[in-house]
Amino acid sequence: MTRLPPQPGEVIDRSRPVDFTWNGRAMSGFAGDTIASALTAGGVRVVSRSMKYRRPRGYMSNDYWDPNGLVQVGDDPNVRSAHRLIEPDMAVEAQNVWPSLEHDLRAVTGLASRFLTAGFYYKTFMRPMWLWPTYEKVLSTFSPGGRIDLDTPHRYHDKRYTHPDVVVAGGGPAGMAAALAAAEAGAMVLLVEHGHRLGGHLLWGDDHDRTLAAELAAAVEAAGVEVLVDSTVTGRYEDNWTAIVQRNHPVAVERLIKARAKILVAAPGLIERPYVFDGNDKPGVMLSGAVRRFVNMHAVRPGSNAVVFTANSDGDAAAADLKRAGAKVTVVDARRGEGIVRALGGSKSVRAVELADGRRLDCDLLVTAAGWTAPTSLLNMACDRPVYDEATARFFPSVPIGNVLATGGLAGDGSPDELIDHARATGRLAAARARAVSHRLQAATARARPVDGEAPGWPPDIRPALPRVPHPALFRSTTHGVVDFSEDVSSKDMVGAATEGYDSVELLKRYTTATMGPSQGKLETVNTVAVLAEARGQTIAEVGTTVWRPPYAPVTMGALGGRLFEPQRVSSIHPWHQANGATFMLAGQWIRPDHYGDPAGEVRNTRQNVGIMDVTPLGKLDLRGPDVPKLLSHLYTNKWMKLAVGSVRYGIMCAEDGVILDDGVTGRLGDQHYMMTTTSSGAATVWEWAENWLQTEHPDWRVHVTPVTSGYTSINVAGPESRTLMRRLAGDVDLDPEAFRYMQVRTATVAGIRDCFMWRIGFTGELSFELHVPAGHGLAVWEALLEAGEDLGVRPFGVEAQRIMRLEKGHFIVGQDTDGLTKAPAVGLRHLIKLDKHDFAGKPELAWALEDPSAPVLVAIQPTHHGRVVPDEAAQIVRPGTNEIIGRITSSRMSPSLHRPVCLGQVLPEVSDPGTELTVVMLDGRRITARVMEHHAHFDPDGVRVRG
Amino acid sequence: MKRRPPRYSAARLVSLGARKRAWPRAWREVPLQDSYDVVVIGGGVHGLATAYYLAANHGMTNVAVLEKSYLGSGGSGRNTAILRSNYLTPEGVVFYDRSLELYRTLAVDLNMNVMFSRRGHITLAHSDASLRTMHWRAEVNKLQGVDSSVIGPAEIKKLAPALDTSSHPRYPILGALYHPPGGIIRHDAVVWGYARGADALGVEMHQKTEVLDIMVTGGDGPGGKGPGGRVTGVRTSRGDISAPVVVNCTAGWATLISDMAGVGLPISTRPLQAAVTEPVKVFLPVVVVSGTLHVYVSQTARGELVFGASVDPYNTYDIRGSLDFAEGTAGHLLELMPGISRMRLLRQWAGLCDMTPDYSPVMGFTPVEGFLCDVGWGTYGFKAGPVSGEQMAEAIATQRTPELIAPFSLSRFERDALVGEKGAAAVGH
Amino acid sequence: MLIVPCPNCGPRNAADLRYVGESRPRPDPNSASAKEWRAYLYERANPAGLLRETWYCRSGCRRYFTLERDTVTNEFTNPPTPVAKLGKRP
Amino acid sequence: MLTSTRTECGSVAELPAFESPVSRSFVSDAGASMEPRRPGAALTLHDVSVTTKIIVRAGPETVAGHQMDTPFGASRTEDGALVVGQRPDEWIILGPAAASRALIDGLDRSGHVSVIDHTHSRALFRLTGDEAASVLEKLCSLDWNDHMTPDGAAVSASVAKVTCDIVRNDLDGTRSYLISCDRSYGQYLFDAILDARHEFGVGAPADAAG
Ligand SMILES: Cc1cc2nc3c(=O)[nH]c(=O)nc-3n(C[C@H](O)[C@H](O)[C@H](O)COP(=O)(O)OP(=O)(O)OC[C@H]3O[C@@H](n4cnc5c(N)ncnc54)[C@H](O)[C@@H]3O)c2cc1C
Ligand SMILES: NC(=O)c1ccc[n+]([C@@H]2O[C@H](COP(=O)([O-])OP(=O)(O)OC[C@H]3O[C@@H](n4cnc5c(N)ncnc54)[C@H](O)[C@@H]3O)[C@@H](O)[C@H]2O)c1
Ligand SMILES: Cc1cc2nc3c(=O)[nH]c(=O)nc-3n(C[C@H](O)[C@H](O)[C@H](O)COP(=O)(O)O)c2cc1C
Ligand SMILES: [Zn+2]
Repeated sequence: MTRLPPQPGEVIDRSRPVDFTWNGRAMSGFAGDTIASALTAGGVRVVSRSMKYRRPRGYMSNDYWDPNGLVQVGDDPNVRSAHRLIEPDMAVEAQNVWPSLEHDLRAVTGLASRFLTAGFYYKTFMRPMWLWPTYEKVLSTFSPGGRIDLDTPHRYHDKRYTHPDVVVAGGGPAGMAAALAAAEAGAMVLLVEHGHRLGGHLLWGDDHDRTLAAELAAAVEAAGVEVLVDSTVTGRYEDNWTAIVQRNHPVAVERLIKARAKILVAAPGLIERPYVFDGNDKPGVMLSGAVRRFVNMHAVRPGSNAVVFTANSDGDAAAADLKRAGAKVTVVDARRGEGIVRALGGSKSVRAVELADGRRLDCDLLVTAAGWTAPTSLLNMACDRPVYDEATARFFPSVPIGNVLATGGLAGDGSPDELIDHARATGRLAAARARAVSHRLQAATARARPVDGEAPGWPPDIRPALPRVPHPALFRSTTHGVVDFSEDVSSKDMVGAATEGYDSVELLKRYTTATMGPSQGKLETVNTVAVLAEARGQTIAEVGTTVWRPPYAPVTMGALGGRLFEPQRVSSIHPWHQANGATFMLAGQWIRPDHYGDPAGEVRNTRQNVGIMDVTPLGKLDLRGPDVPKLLSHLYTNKWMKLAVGSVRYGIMCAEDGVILDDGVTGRLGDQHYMMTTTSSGAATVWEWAENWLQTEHPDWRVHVTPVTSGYTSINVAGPESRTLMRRLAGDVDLDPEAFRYMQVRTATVAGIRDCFMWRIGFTGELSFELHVPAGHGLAVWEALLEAGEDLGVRPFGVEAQRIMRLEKGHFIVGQDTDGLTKAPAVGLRHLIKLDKHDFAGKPELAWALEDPSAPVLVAIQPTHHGRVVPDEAAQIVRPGTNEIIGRITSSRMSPSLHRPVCLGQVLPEVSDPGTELTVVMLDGRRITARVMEHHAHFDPDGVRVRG
Repeated sequence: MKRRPPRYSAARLVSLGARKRAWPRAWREVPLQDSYDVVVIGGGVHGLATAYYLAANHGMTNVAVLEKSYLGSGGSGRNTAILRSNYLTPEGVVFYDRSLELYRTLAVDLNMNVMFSRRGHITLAHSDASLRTMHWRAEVNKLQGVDSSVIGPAEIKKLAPALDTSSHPRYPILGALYHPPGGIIRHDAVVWGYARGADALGVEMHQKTEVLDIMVTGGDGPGGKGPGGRVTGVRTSRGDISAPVVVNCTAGWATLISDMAGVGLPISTRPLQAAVTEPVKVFLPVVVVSGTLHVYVSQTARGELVFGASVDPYNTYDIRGSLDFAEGTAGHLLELMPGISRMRLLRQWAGLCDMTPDYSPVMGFTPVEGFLCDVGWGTYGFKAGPVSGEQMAEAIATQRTPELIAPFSLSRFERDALVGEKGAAAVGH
Repeated sequence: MLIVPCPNCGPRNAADLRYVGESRPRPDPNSASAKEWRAYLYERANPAGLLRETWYCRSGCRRYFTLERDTVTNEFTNPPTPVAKLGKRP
Repeated sequence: MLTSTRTECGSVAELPAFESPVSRSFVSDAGASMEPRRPGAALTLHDVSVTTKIIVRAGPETVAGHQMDTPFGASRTEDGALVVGQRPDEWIILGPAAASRALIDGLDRSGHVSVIDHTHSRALFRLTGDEAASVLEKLCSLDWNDHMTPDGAAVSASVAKVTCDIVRNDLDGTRSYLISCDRSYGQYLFDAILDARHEFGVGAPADAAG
């Protein structure tokens, strides 16, 4: 047991013991313990094994970044055990071990480490080629992470946007002081701390440090700063779009906060850097900060016989902490030229250390305090490139970026007072700049409150720079050791890679995978660069670093995905469809009835009696103004200047490249009032297309386009009895065939509902009325139709029945029978392209396309003597006896009306003549013959029914 | 000038290791000459493969590859490394299939294990319309002899148990296009393998050498550039080089290079983003793509999920990633595989893509004599590296356009003879 | 996320808009040669630097407008003054 | 034989009644407007789709344009109707249910002016309470702070990925927003707002899988 008596700064609650398990073994700790502190208190030393060589590893940095501390907690893999607090009954397991932590059989690779240099896998396993898949499987058993449970649900996550004036990343003394000063200057401030409480490194400091932390935290709270702990600023994106992950939300598992920070203050402090030497990854080799956190925050003594190799006051403080905790301590002081050469001992623990002067000291704990790495990543995400400072042996942010400011350890050193002064100045500057940004935003925003006064100027940065305390440049001893602990890359590997030519930092990274593991270089970047610089005989500044990229700390997919916003659209009749056995299909965002159990029956009923279909998703644009005909003429390929009131016309729209964009009918409801319909999926596109022409090329045309798609519930009433049915409900309209003819439109009162309109058109090929009812009454009219037509045999039909009927009639569907290259002449409606109009979208291409003899054309196709074999949609049409593709079936169905398969297809012009025999390759490989038909319409080619 | 490549093998790994000897350099660092027979601009897979095949297949070794940054710093070092040949148009299918064939033996040919994992590739269909496109692709593929078929949810579940194939999700999985020969590869190893192979045959690689201008005489445009002109060399950040043949293999930067020669391109530069999660034990044995949800994902042998989306919504040469990408893609992946919600995103990045209107490349000769392009690779060009290199090398060596790349000529835009891969995109979603 | 300065609404997230693309003048459809027309359809300047481009304020004012942006830094030059701000307030 | 599934909302003088786009609520079957459960968490969401909505599109040169007298981004009340400057040269008038005729007849339609009854095209919800802005913050990326979106402000934006027109229209000093979307999204949006509201002490979270 290494738990110490109560320590003045401990964060554990000894009155609340917590039981959990470690690899199935019962363990206990106290509330406030991290998994790491509880395990260490329980005497556990080895917590994981290294990725490649399976070497036993213990805690090294004892913080979120500890590369050795990743564990599995229940279904949660790669949990940072030095950050995650223990909870009752938590099941913690070592990961990356096989079969167990104590006896990892793959540790044999460790013996072979001399041969398994970085990139060894690129040099082996090539022959014989057929064995590679087996090698691959073996290699993949070395994958280092935990495991996921495929049944884990995506739990309740959440997101929030916020627009604070200042976001402060880091709740150490600097961050707190900056937040405080900014709030005092009137800014709305969000302070985000990665750890479980405010205080930063003061939390594991002395009494004076902790008092300072408590005072600052209280002041921050009092100043109205919004504080988030156990939360991380994970990224800074364009225009200060700042990502924050909040892990302690009361309702959501995790919450992603997207803050549009006017100013971002980075105060992430510094990260302690490991030292490279032989044996530096043995359990018991630790950083000074790790020791201080164990002792001072969790009252755990990580060893009893310590050697402390120190180059700075933190190492000295760690030595003092250990002494106070009752350990035997020997100090090796780098500032006096002393050094360590290698750690000795068994694989499971350090037992001794060899010093530069040849001495050998026994120990069970080897502490290093060799310097700091500046986590400049948030600034780098704002395009700043860090510059190396020889004197302090660390990188600093370079060019100050206007809306991102750095303070605290990132910006320099100094006494607590100096640091807090700098941070306060930073907070004030942030507040002043935020005011300037805010003023600009408000002044430019239409809906905002009018601004007071002149726009404030951009406050200059006149903060005095922080001092920089020189620090010895300690990266590697005279021996080689591990540089990247999570990737198991040694300095020797790196030297080897550089010799092979992977001698720029980017190539070295990719070849050795150094800095590519879970800590993303926070511990290892500078050592990597230093080793490379040494190998190349260059300076660290010349070598430079790799690029830091988001996220600052790994973020769960759940938090990023959040709740999925996947909008769905339904018509007013939807509840009826649900209650009456519809099978639904998704059409973009729309949920539509595909059928009500028997699509073929729905077809038959519609052809024999009368069917009704909910066609609400049909795009509807209300067009008003004197220049609507000009707009129509421009959008459609045919003519529109002379459409009479009460008439409806069909048209095709093409893009500027002549490719079919959409089709539909437009009717004239009044003198300057038209209604356009588009395909269901084309509604938004066509609207924006129309606006584009009106706003950019023809701002002089007076037209108002208003989308009214769901303002009307649209119902297609089709079949021989449709007129009889409509007569019963729309008594105010003369429905006689002569009075209301095919391709005409009427406004009507239907079932008592005013302001409906209907037109006589028929995608199904039947006598039909397309009713458009103000949507708030759509369901009522639908039900009225069913009631009034019961004796006529009225039944609903769905999308599938409609697809069958339109195919029987040979109507094409944009996007199914046409594709991204299909131009208007190809679909057989050449007469709808009017080149004598002055201008319309795609005109030149259509002129050329009309002359193009090579483009595929759309034809109706029927299989010849394979009566009931329905060609598959997408079946290819080939030149007989070859695999040369000369067409394809685009639509195909068994026709319930004709009792034979009917198709549409695209074929090369040379095989498009009626009667041409085609070879269709079925999906199962069979080849059948089919014939090009004379008309697109397989059924009622003369259109007798539809005109009836 | 021919050198023998240092042999890579397990035996040598052991023998060098036992003698504690270092491996020789993978490629040399040599001084920049003032003239070459061919200058290739761009040290990505296309540039390097072109140089390699010029030397290997045609004995042209006085060739320099100029790279402004480090080898593979462009799309070649940033891509999700998915290889497949199940395209939609016959011309696309045969072209990419040739590339896969070259990839199949690349490890042996280059004596470098590029770790081509032919694990199978599935493209999910969430609607009738996309299922129809899958069938269409499968049929075209089969007719070109490519292994490709449409499978149903039960089979999908067997291939990738992590996928939610129930009928509950917002985007139900109705079926998938299954392409067994597709897979992933170690993209960096491909780049290094070609560099090492080319170097061994005498080609020179010059990193940190930026092309600043292209010298052209006799053209219609300003400064004698443009159509009708002839290339004489390039100006670089390290001096001028004369060369009768200059090849543009700069993907995202293609327009900037072509502008130097006075050749207009139908290209827009857009970033494409990708991300990688922390590793977990392997659970996803195939590559999964959903066009509707704009995601593709695979799990590396190291256990990380590598995934990507579609290109960013506006043109830019800036490659900072966006949060929208991370959020959107994670959301869509969770839609497909709810079980990965506890995995953690480790890093995100972006690369530049040279998008063309018809999702097909621009390859071969241009109106400027001696100036060739191998660009327009958009979001899909890594898989085409080997075949492009092979065909471009042939074009340079023979001065004729090989049949395989004829459909991808720059002149198709003026003729409006676009390649129908756009058709798939238009129908697919 | 990029902020796009809509001349009507003010600064908006790029996700609220649709990027239409490089602004290119439309040749006269009645006299353009195939070469000119197809250059209009397909050719792009694609500069690394200042680009004149069109955006559509899809979720906001629903207006098309043209802006100039540096495609290397993504900074908009001379954000336009919002037209509607000139209107009076109640 | 056929199940009636109508969910009438509001009592309009016309017959049959106007059917709301919101037909169900996962919080309870009692109806579409929910009162808070937690005492003090005054946060209500009401389905007011029955409200009359008139679009007026008119250029600055028209009489109607002047009649509106409300700049883009702002709103004002007149005779019990709310006039909203929703887009440049485009206004939405929100009035009591079944008042469309009266509202339309009061407008001068000379010149190039379009007046469209949009009542049936849009779902309309009112979200009221001190924490209403916090609810919106979870669904919409705009800045809802007072200086950026004061009482009376009108804006269009994406809410839970649906484009909505939003007017801040405080009630007796309590924050309140009128949120309207295309009618077909009504049910989806209503559910999304309810779900977002849940952490403030009301309602139950939607199915985690959403
Ligand atoms: C995120 C992402 C995912 C992708 N996923 C896939 C995938 O799964 N499968 C697939 O097949 N493809 C994929 N791609 C596309 C693929 O990466 C590219 O198409 C391909 O790598 C292009 O290779 P390249 O050699 O032509 O260009 P690059 O690799 O981009 O090389 C161009 C080189 O030119 C250099 N250069 C530029 N200008 C100059 C100059 N003036 N002087 C000297 N050098 C210059 C650049 O530095 C660069 O190194 C993806 C791309 C990205 C960005
Ligand atoms: N960190 C140490 O252990 C340490 C040791 C000795 C001296 N110092 C000195 O103390 C001063 C540092 O004070 P400080 O306030 O700058 O640093 P600090 O280390 O005290 O506090 C920084 C805090 O920021 C948090 N943080 C980092 N990145 C974050 C992110 N992206 N999101 C949210 N939180 C994040 C960290 O968890 C930490 O609590 C410097 O002078 C430094 O030299 C620090
Ligand atoms: C297929 C693939 C896998 C990657 N895996 C990792 C990884 O495991 N860890 C990591 O840090 N980066 C990984 N990266 C990303 C690189 O670190 C780097 O971000 C990318 O090559 C772009 O370079 P840049 O970030 O330096 O611009 C991977 C990249 C690719 C293309
Ligand atoms: Zn706008």
